[in-house]
Amino acid sequence: MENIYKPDAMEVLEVTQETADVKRVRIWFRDPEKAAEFKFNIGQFGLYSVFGVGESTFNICCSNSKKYIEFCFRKTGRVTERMWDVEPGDTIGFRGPYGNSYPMKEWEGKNLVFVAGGIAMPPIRCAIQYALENREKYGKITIVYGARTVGDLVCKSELDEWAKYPNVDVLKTVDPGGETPDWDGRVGFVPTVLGEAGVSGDNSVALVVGPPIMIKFSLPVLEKSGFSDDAIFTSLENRMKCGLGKCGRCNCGSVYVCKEGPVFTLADMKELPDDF
Amino acid sequence: MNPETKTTGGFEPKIVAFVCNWCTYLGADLAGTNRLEYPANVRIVRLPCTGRVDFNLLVKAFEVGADAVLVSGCHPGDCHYAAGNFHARRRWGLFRELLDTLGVDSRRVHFSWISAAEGAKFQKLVTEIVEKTRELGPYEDYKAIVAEK
Amino acid sequence: MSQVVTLEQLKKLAADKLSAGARVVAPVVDGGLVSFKEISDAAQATFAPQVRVQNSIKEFFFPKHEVIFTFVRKGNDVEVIDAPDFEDDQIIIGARPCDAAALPILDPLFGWDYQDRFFQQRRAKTTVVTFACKETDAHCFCAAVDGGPDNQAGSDAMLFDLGDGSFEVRTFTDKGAALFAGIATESDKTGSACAPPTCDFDVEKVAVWITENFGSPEWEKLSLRCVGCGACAYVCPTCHCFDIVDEGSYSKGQRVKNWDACQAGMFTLHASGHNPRSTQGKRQRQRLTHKFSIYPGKFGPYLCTGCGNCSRSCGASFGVRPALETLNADVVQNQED
Amino acid sequence: MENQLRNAIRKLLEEKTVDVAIGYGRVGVGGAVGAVFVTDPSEVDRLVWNAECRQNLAVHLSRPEVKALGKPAIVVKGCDARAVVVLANEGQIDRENVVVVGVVCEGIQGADASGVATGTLLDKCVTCVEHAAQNVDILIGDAAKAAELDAANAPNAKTAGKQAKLAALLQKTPEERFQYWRDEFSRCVRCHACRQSCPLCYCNRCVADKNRPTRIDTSATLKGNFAWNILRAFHLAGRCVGCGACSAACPAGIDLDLLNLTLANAADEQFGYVAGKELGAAPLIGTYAENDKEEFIR
Repeated sequence: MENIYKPDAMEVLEVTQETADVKRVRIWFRDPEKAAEFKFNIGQFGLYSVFGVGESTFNICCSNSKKYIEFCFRKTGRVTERMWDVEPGDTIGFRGPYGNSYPMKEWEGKNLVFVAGGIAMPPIRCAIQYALENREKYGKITIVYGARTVGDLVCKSELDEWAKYPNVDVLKTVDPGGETPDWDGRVGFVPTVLGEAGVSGDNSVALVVGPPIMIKFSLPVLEKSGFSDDAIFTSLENRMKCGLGKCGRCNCGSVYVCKEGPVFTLADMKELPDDF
Repeated sequence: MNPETKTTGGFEPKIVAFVCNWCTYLGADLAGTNRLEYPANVRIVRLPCTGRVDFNLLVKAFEVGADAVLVSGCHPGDCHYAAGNFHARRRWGLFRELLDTLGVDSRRVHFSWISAAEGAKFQKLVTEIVEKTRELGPYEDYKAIVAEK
Repeated sequence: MSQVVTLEQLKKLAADKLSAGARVVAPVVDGGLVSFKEISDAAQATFAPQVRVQNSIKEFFFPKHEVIFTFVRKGNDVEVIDAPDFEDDQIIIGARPCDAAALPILDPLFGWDYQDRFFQQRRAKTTVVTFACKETDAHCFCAAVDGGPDNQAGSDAMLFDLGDGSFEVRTFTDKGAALFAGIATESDKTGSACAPPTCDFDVEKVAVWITENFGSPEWEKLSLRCVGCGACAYVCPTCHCFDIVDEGSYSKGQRVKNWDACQAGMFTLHASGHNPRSTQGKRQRQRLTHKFSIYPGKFGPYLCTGCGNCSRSCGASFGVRPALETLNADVVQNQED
Repeated sequence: MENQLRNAIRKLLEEKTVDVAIGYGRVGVGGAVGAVFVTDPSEVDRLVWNAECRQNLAVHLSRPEVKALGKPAIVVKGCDARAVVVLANEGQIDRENVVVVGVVCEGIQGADASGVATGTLLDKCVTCVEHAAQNVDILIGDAAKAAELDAANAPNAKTAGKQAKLAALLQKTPEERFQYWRDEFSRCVRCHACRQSCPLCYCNRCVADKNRPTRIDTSATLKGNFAWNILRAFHLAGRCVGCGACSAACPAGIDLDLLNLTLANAADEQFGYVAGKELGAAPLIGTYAENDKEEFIR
């Protein structure tokens, strides 16, 4: 019988330092058979491990058209501290994909509004990549991304690439005081910039991921622009150990973030008890 | 596996010595520069001061396979940090009693004061501890609890 | 006609199974302490109905510590070596009905969509023989949560103490029947269990309150005396939360699954420092909500067999029964008044 | 005495000297005694005092949920009172900001596995010479009676009860002792109930919960269990007041306080130090004397 807790050995293909404490790692299966079988949906997550140190949960932050998967992490704990030192050629563990995903299919034909703050860009990046790879299937794409300072923005170079696509608006911003002399983006908080973006809820969906305070102030802006609760999506995180709906950590009331999440609509969220 | 194991074929005790940077470590160093030979069974862990030697390290040493441990630092009054060894002394006095109640073999836990000038004392003590531990044999009791799943 | 075995036959059964290489688990009495333990000699066991046991039989299906896999680093690569399958036969003789009842409750959790082979293999290889209870104590409340002193759930066979050194055997499954085939003899004696424990609260009503009052200040009030020790979860036959940790070194080691408890402050602590369950009230709420709302909502049964282990082992005179009683008295009754 | 206690607490609450009184009440299964938190003077009748008041309530003084209720009054027995003293000496509570209500305790009864009182005194009570709680703000009960009981126990204080159990253990060979603890610790499930119930294990994050690096294995293996129980006991060296809350909380029935007793005896014999005896005393570990014994050091 299969061991659901046993990760696959993955080769580290590429490591990109995004900020002073955030790295993006590209990995792929060492076992070609596993590689051939592997599929995931946009928005799902995995458990990544440094053997001998432990496991951590991160979203798969690239689109699913590639022969690799990517994840981003911030150096904050036992596992990520050790993960910081991995180099191309090293082996790390991966199991997944787990959880639900963004309804990319349902979103076809709609305008997409992506709102992200700080380290929360990666869980949105996979959807942006996917939408841009399938550019003809989606309407106007608006990306509002902000961080405390210029140095805290992740995927910085990609922002400019994305802006080159037709009918894509990229509004990058940093909090007041976080700008540098050569900063070519905006200065202001994400909700403010979102308000200035002039998005409309008409035939649109929004995906908002970021710190609670950013989400809190972005929601009224979206609501004012005509987004219904069903059209606003987010991706939650909670401490997880198994990712399989067993270990008992990640639930908000009766909802297991690892199984029924991590993707929730605002309508779902309003039903959730305050346990996250 | 250390080379002695191959040459003697018999049991070679592993001794972990937690020593302070300022006295015993220099004492051991002096033993070396004076060509005073002592058994290679001792693994030295250098710490700033015996006051820094957390008792948990002794437990850890047994967990990883030590057959005996030695904690050694400056003579009373000689501490580089004025009183680290005084604090250590008080703790050890109590810790030994706990180990005794637990039935941890007290013949495998050693304490000493060895100054930077006492290379010969270091040589003599380490040799004695190694010989004594060799007689006691491997610390099977502790190895057994580590091995048990 | 009933089937009967003598105590001597039971001891011999245990001895025979041991010599056949099976693992045998039975109650072991040491002074005032009764534990379910794997025995190496039938003489170690006390084959008699027990009420107050310090552990539950959970650990023989879901051990307190289990290696999931080992690994060895080889250059840049890592070889991951799967844990061995559980292949031994295991016989538990003398569980309480409330211990055994936890097994079918836990089945869906470990076999929800992802199949936890560690639990399932043990479950498949184990035969559970229970003793029908001869007494209850003030902590027992099995009858309130769909159980009882002769509840069959999870038992392959049940023994009824006849008081004369023999037991009536009732078998409920093929495994149970196979175990006693050729041993039990026909008799006209029949045994019976004691009367079910009494409870003056309606679990269903309390469960409704629990489901509907997530935000109630009552939770903090209820939980003030809880020191968050988590002993309740460790002795509980149904609590199944676990931790996954790596042990060993960077070059060689193992990943293990260890029991954990939702009452520990660290349980849900994020790396960022944020903790969704930051107070004991929230943690007790999680425990009771999980048992009486979340789990039944997902899988049907309450995550509780009414065994009373939690309140027996609680240093603060707390536990599920007192919690349900308090909620019943303080809020459910008030609602009705 | 129970009425005296209630009246004293009522007065404290009515006069707003304290915001909450931490005392004993019948809260558990079948009226088992546990902690109650009385904030309203009209509810003081929930408080009880009897021979089943086993728990050491001082553990609640450092809990954030209880601190949030405001300035506390706390009901303590003689043994518990010493825990309050240690908390004050270690800067964990502002002694001026806690009203300590001591009781004269004539001994606490043991309980069987169902929590029913056995009628025999707990081991710790047999050697108790602090029937009247010391260093308290208010003492409830007959101090003369307490002195009588103290005098009766004094001759056996070092030999009876738990001391006798420890002595019996120390009679065995080291190998037998090791085997004894091996058997005991094999039942340990690492719930850390011993730590949580201990009034003096107040660290925000215990070393057992630290994982950068992992100091001791979190697994409930013999290796991890030995490391944990050694660590727990020794972190209480010169601090443990012998209330027995750890042993009482242990779901696996391990006699943890034997380890603490060993250390308490050693503190007394080697340094003449009794934890929690004196308000303002310096901690045993954390101070030293130049002539501390060192015959074991070579």
